[in-house]
Amino acid sequence: MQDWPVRIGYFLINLTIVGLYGMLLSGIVARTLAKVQGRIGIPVYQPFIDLLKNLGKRTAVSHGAMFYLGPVFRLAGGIGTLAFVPVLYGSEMFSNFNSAGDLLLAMYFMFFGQLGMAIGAGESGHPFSAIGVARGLGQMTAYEVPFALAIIAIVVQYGSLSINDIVAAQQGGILNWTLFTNPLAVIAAMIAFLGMTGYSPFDVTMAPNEIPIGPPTEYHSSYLAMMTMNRAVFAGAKLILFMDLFFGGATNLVELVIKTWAIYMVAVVVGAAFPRFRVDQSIRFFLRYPTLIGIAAIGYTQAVLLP
Amino acid sequence: MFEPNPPVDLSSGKYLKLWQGPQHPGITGNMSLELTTCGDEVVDCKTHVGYLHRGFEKLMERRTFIQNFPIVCRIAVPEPTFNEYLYAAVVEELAGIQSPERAEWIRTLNLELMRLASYLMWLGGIGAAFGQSTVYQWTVTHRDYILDLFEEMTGARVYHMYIVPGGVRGRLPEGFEGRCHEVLNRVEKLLRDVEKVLFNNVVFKARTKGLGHIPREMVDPYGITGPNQRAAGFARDLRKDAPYLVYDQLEFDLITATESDTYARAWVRYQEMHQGIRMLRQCLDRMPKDGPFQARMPNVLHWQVPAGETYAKAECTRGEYGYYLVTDGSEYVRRVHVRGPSYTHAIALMEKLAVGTNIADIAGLMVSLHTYPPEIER
Amino acid sequence: MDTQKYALGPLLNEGLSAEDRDLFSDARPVPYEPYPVAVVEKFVNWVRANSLWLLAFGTGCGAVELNPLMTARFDAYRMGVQMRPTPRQSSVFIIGGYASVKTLKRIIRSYEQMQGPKFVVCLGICPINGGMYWDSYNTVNKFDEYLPVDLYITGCMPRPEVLMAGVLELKKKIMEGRADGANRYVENFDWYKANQKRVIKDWNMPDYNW
Amino acid sequence: MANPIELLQRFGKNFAISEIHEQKADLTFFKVPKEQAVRLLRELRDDAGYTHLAFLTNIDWIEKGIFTLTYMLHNYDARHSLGMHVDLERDNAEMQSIHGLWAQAATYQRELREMYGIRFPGSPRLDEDFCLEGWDQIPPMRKEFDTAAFSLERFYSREGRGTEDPREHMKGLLYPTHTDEPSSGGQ
Repeated sequence: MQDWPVRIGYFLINLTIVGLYGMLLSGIVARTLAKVQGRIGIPVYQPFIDLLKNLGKRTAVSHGAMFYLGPVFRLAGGIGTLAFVPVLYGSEMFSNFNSAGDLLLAMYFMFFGQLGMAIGAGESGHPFSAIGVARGLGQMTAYEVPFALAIIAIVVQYGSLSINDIVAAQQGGILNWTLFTNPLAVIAAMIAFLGMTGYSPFDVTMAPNEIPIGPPTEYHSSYLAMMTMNRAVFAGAKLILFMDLFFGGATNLVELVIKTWAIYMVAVVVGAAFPRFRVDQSIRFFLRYPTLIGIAAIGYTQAVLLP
Repeated sequence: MFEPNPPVDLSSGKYLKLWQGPQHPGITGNMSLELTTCGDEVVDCKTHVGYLHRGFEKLMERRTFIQNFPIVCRIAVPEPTFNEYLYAAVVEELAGIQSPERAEWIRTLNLELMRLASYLMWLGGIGAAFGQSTVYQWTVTHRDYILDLFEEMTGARVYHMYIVPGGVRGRLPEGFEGRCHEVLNRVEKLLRDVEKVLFNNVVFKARTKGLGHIPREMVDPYGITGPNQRAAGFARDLRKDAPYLVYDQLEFDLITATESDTYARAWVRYQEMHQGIRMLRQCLDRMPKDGPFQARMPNVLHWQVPAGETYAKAECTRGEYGYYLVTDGSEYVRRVHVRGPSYTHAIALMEKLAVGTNIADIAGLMVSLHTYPPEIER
Repeated sequence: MDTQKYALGPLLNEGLSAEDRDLFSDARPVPYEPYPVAVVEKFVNWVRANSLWLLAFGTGCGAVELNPLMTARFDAYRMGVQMRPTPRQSSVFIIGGYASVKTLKRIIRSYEQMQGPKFVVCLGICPINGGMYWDSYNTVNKFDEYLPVDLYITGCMPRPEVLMAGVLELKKKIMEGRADGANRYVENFDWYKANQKRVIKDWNMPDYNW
Repeated sequence: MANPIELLQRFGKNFAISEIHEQKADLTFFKVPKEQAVRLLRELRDDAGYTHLAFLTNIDWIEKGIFTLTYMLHNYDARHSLGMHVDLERDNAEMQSIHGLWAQAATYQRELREMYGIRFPGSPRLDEDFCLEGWDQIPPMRKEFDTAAFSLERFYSREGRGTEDPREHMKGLLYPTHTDEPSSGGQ
């Protein structure tokens, strides 16, 4: 392989592209939701303006060191997830730091950001933050179960923990995608994905009418901007991970954009049409059918795909 | 009867004090709930009102009868016309003025349009409270079409100042009936959509069924009126029981439910919107097209109403809205008391129902009682 | 800027009880200093003007017209306006009509919690001169005695179109750097505080609420 | 269901009911002494079907030196309302609490305590602020409290605000040559 400075340079390029794409995507999504609601909606570049505005805002509040570190951890989680997810298959430049066990690392980082956020938001001392954190962590634990089961199923199926290997195995035609070879795992993972994106019905963490707006209640100015950046990077990384694992990866940027956009739209369309679950209901929901589907996916992989 | 909630020991460290409001998007209007929570469960709730207190009753005592007319509508923002009508009704009753028949029809039309607009806002509110902001966007937009009708009819979107003592302030504009029918058709189509998206939605059902159950025997001791009462199975509606205006000539059904939970209350209100549209169509078709729309009035600048007292009430979207007027024969009101249905719904009832619910359900519960603070504190 | 003005010593926080007093900051607010490079400041002002986050606090009846403003009929989202539920993240405070004394207290707390640069827009005629409630014992008549106001939108009730025009006007003011209410508040801090304490009789909150 | 007048006459055997006045078909007012009021309310609620308390309010008759409480009851079956008046002394007014009969009465009593200074011993949260906060004047709804003077003194208006009396204005406009003569109302 190449030497590290070049790889880090490539990764920074990836990060910029995915970050910008993520920001743009949030603008597009807001516009799509607005269309459902009969509105025109924000300009697509509005998230960039908001980000710059937040960066330029002043702060006069101090809640202690962990409060400042919360968004840093969060951003680290987003960047970390992206670092181990190959963006384009077969491209030297867009392969990031993928290695033999990068799937586990990516999953770990997806957790890590949330935990960092939880500590930071807890430090802010706002009761709504604390409630939001408790809800967020509870819900995350719940949706990680079907997600982990789906991952186990495809790891068993492909016999590898490397995302690159998994993408490689899906090449050569649409029917080689996990979506068609192991649909149960994809269903379980996509339901978990609804929970991850935080749209209705699983937006109880940020529920603006109950606990205005949950963990980031006290975050403002550049901390909020950092979290917005993380949202963009993290959303991009998650989408790319899902695309790599279940929808055959992408070999060029156009394919990447189409596939990730389509995956995101699933969450958006569901989000536009559903009210929100209470946290106990959403935990119960995730631990019921999606978990069963996940277990069935492992059984299906073992019994049907492997022999 | 008043039963205080069990006391909690805040210093034990088991409880968290939480303020919902006044700066909180999940609260109806400008009021606040002081919640004591244990985990996610609410163990005590206290309502705080008075953020919108303007002292209306005091202001009305130092204004003449006609000067009161433009300020009464400002008591309740979502339904100003009920205030106008009731103020006109009590003054007319004590002054012995009979408003002409055409004015009565126009008033009914005005009130029912207002009811529909208020319900649309409420429907959006309950959607938003449970996280369905699409419904909120749809309904508030359609409410705006009704506000357009109001603007055409009265010249104002929100505060109409249209129903004056003695009649109404003007006749209906040319071609109003056609445009009104058009808007009604649109609203009806929207309601069908909302039924699919909201009332048939499994998540909405999961959230609202069983939430905030009001037992039948609690209704009278807590003074619960309106749809909250009808959802508990009481077939009581002032429009049927004590018909005012021309409600005795209109055909409409009384909607009741038995479950008495948030879903039942929402469903009752949803059905009442359909009844409202039915009534509006009858109004438009059967309304007298000519004739006077204002009774002959004394010189309002020297208007002295004979001494007396009376109480008039009307069925507004939230329940029994009433005006109690006492006069002493002078040019000024002696005492006026505004009875808003939220008075008991938002305070005594809410404090009772909130206990034992999840924090996440407080906003939805609050909206499902359809409370509005200005009519509490006035 | 005249630094002498702000070196008036720490805030006393006399409204708080002794044990609460050290929970709150006693530092005086400082004015917003523009960026030294004019172009940067100009760009930042443009960004601020195009991302107006309103605080979702319906303080009076004017709040009822914010619903149509933010929904499909008028859709102020197009202009970069958004509702934010927490004062920390919002930059525009819309005073929805009359302010009763009890609400004024909450308005001041929320306003001071907002992080600068921040702007105040008053809706309706009541905050200007009392309006319909000029003789009410519980509503303030001149709102700008208590908080600095950047823009008044008059009418009762102001229509959503007027609100939109107001938003555009506010944008213009911000871009020209004339919306400096927050700085006026800091510079005349003692005057504003004295006015606030004159009408709020049970002052039981910190003198400046970070 | 008995005619409300007959009903009141029946109750009149045990209670000193006076000043019965039928305002309209479904609304009758009457007066009872302060000591019997709560007992009568309980009997009306339990025996006569007047189960709904619409409101409880107070009228300030400053020239007579009394407060008149009005309890508005409603009977859903008979579709009839009863307005019960109770006179109180204006100074140190005190009345028995009815929060044991209707839950919302506690709120009305809190309001009356704040707005008129009427005491209702035993009523829950009676002394908490209801609408006002940090109020340092006499209760604002009492007739001797002048809200306009207070407002001008505390919240003074912006300079340049003019007030026009509509009566004087219209008189000048319509009858520029008219001279005042003592007439009361009418055209």
